[in-house]
Amino acid sequence: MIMEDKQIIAKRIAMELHDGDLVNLGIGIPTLVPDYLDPKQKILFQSENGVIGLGPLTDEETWLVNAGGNKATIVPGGSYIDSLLSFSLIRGGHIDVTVLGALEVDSQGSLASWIVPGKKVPGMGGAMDLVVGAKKVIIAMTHTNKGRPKILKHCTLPLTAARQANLIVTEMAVIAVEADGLHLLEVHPDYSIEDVLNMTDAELIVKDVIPMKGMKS
Amino acid sequence: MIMEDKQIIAKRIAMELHDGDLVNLGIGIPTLVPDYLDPKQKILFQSENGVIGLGPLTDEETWLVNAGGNKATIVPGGSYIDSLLSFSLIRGGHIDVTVLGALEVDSQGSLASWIVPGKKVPGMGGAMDLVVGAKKVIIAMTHTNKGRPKILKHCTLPLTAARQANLIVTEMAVIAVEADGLHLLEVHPDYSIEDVLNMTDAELIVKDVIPMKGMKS
Amino acid sequence: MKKIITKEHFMELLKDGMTIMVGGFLANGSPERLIDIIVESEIKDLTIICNDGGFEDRGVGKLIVSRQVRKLIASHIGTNPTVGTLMQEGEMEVELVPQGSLAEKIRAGGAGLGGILTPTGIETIVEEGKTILEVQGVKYLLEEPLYADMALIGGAIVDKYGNLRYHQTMRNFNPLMAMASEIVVVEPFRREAVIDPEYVVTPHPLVDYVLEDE
Amino acid sequence: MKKIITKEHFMELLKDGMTIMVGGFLANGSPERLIDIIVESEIKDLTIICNDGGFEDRGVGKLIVSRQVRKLIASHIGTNPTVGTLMQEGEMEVELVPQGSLAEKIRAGGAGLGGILTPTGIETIVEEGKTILEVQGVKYLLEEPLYADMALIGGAIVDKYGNLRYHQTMRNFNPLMAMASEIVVVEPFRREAVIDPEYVVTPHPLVDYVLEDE
Repeated sequence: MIMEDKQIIAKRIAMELHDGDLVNLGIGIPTLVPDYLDPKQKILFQSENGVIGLGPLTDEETWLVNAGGNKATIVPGGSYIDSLLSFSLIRGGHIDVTVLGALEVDSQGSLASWIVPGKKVPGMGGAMDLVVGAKKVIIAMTHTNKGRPKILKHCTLPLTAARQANLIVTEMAVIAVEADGLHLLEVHPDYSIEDVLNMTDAELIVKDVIPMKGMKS
Repeated sequence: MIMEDKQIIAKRIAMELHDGDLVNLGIGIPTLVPDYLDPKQKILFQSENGVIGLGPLTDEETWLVNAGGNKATIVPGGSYIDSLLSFSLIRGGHIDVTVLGALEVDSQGSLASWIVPGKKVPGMGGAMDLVVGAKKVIIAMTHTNKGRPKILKHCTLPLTAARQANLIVTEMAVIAVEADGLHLLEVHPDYSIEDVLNMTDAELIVKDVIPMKGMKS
Repeated sequence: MKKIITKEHFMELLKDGMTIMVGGFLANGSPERLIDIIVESEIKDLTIICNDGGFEDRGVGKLIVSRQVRKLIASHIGTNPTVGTLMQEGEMEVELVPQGSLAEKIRAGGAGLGGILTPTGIETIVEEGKTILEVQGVKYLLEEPLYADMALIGGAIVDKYGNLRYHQTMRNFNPLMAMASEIVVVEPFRREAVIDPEYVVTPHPLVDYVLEDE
Repeated sequence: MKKIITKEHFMELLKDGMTIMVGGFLANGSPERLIDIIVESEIKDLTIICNDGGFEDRGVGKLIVSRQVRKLIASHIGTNPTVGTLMQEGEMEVELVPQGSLAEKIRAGGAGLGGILTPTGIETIVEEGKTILEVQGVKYLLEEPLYADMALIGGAIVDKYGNLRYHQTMRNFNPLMAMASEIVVVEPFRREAVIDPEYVVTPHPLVDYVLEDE
């Protein structure tokens, strides 16, 4: 079965989540991550609109919605909270991992995701708080946009936050943001290290690169 | 029946409370105020440790205590809240009236109630928030301490808050704090205006003084 | 027992130029009937504080489509295309606030605080025009309080005293807004005789009016 | 299911010089068994954050009487004469904080804020050494966040997942402290199979350990 780019990204990110983690998933690609988790894994999802223990989507009658406004469920042991407690948990470092999309990420881990001036102004929603507050920030995005690199030396769009991304997962590569720059950790078997370097504007530190975990060519 | 000083004060203050008021009573004399309310009056009491709708004391087994740590009850429609919401209500102007004791009050309505340096340091507890936040601050205290006036030109003890008292009720008089100073409004029938002036260090504006409401000589 | 308010009485409380907080997250927990009455009232020049711009046919989005809003303070406006259109036409001002900061600003207003210091928005355009303070070596933005003339509360389970709790995720901004407004009007989602004192989320002294049932 | 912690395991977590938040208001809602274990452990030089000094035989007062506390941060110390004695002897430092500011400082620590601006304490000795800011024409004190190594939670109704709600007035500072500490240990007042998602006050991811029953 050929996986689409976004499925590759979601599957690889699922491997970054561990038992006991409290995780916030942004809209878009991140919402596909649970599809690739082992049901036995004890990952708890937080939804910024006020759920601890968000479960799968549903067609049943309910007033429980996720952060995208879609009808969802709550897992046993879950709870409803207000927006204040939700963002106190987020900003206060009580969320272990946040996974969210981005338009641009740069070599310092700064990211842009909420505005394209003059074109699109959806607003930052909860993204600015999430990337500042979560213990680990994973960026889930396609490596390029219409052939243009999205991993840049410096972001050109207004920032969501400065120096907050910890890991970037694309359909081509897994890249860690460290103090000394971006480290290329893994490359998808369909691509070479050179392919990744060609499609990346930022400098990548290349050392001990392995094939992307969980992927077959 | 001869009323004690503190009963006079409590009885007079009870007349300042109105239907629908949310009221916080400090420890000491203020706790006697409910004894003088008509049971038909709809006064709701807030207790800073986390009760909306505090009821009378009880000897029954309970973990509901008032701000003095005494076992108490909750009225129908009441609720338990945490210290954060309790003081958000207090500081946010959601309490209509707070009644509390003081060691000194001055001509600007500044008050001292929580420390006698070198002698007694009980701490401010919730008093500083209450006097700053409540819509109306009523001071319930004896007019003098060992014969020395407690209503001063300027407080000598460390302040609980500056310019926050609105009304001072003692066993001798009812005094309003206005922008132009302290207005003597009512004098207990057992005393003359001169008695009050003699026992008060601060200047009192004397105009249209009436006998203290609800009191007989 | 809180004052039950009729549609007519509620309309009398409405005035041009008011600042109104409206609960809800993408209209989940928004008081749709109260919003419809405002649309019908044709009051204008409103400042609306809400998590987002709702949808064109749901939540505060209806007030935006009816062009009654002069200014919107929200964290997200992507689900209501009319917001973008009116912004570009200069018909409506939009102040975007990070969602956590929006919650804190409303809480600060209700809790008598002069503001809070948040790390959110530092080194982004959100910091423009705001005070920056360093505490214990870290930079924070000062976010100032928000307070409104009126709060419209949805998603509420209301008891006979006017105590509130909230159904599922409709809680969101509703309890915060019930603290931070001069007049608090609740549209019940459901009624309950008496909410257990341990389960009350919004104590009844905060509630001014409860909208009558249809 | 949260980790049940034995008395022995809890003792292993204790270290000299720790900062510990303890829930309770005049010992109502204080975790008496956990406090007794600390007394038994004989760890010393503690910084204790609690609403008050408790009583000599109840609440955090027991730790003060046993001279394990180097510094007490509280709003009220009048019910425990030993506090005054140790203060005068220079054996223990006491930092008095207005109760509402203490609640806000703990919340700020748990919510990732750099502090809050309060009108409480302005023009009193509480403002000494603190930053004063003017916002919208009003002066406020900046109260900085508090964060602890450990929080000891009492008065809690605990479900099998470790979710908490609280019995009557024992709630007080407990939910705030459960947000603002590295390690959160709960002494159950009572157990419940599952707390309804609508009624949970402290969600279980905040809880690290629940003390085993006697």
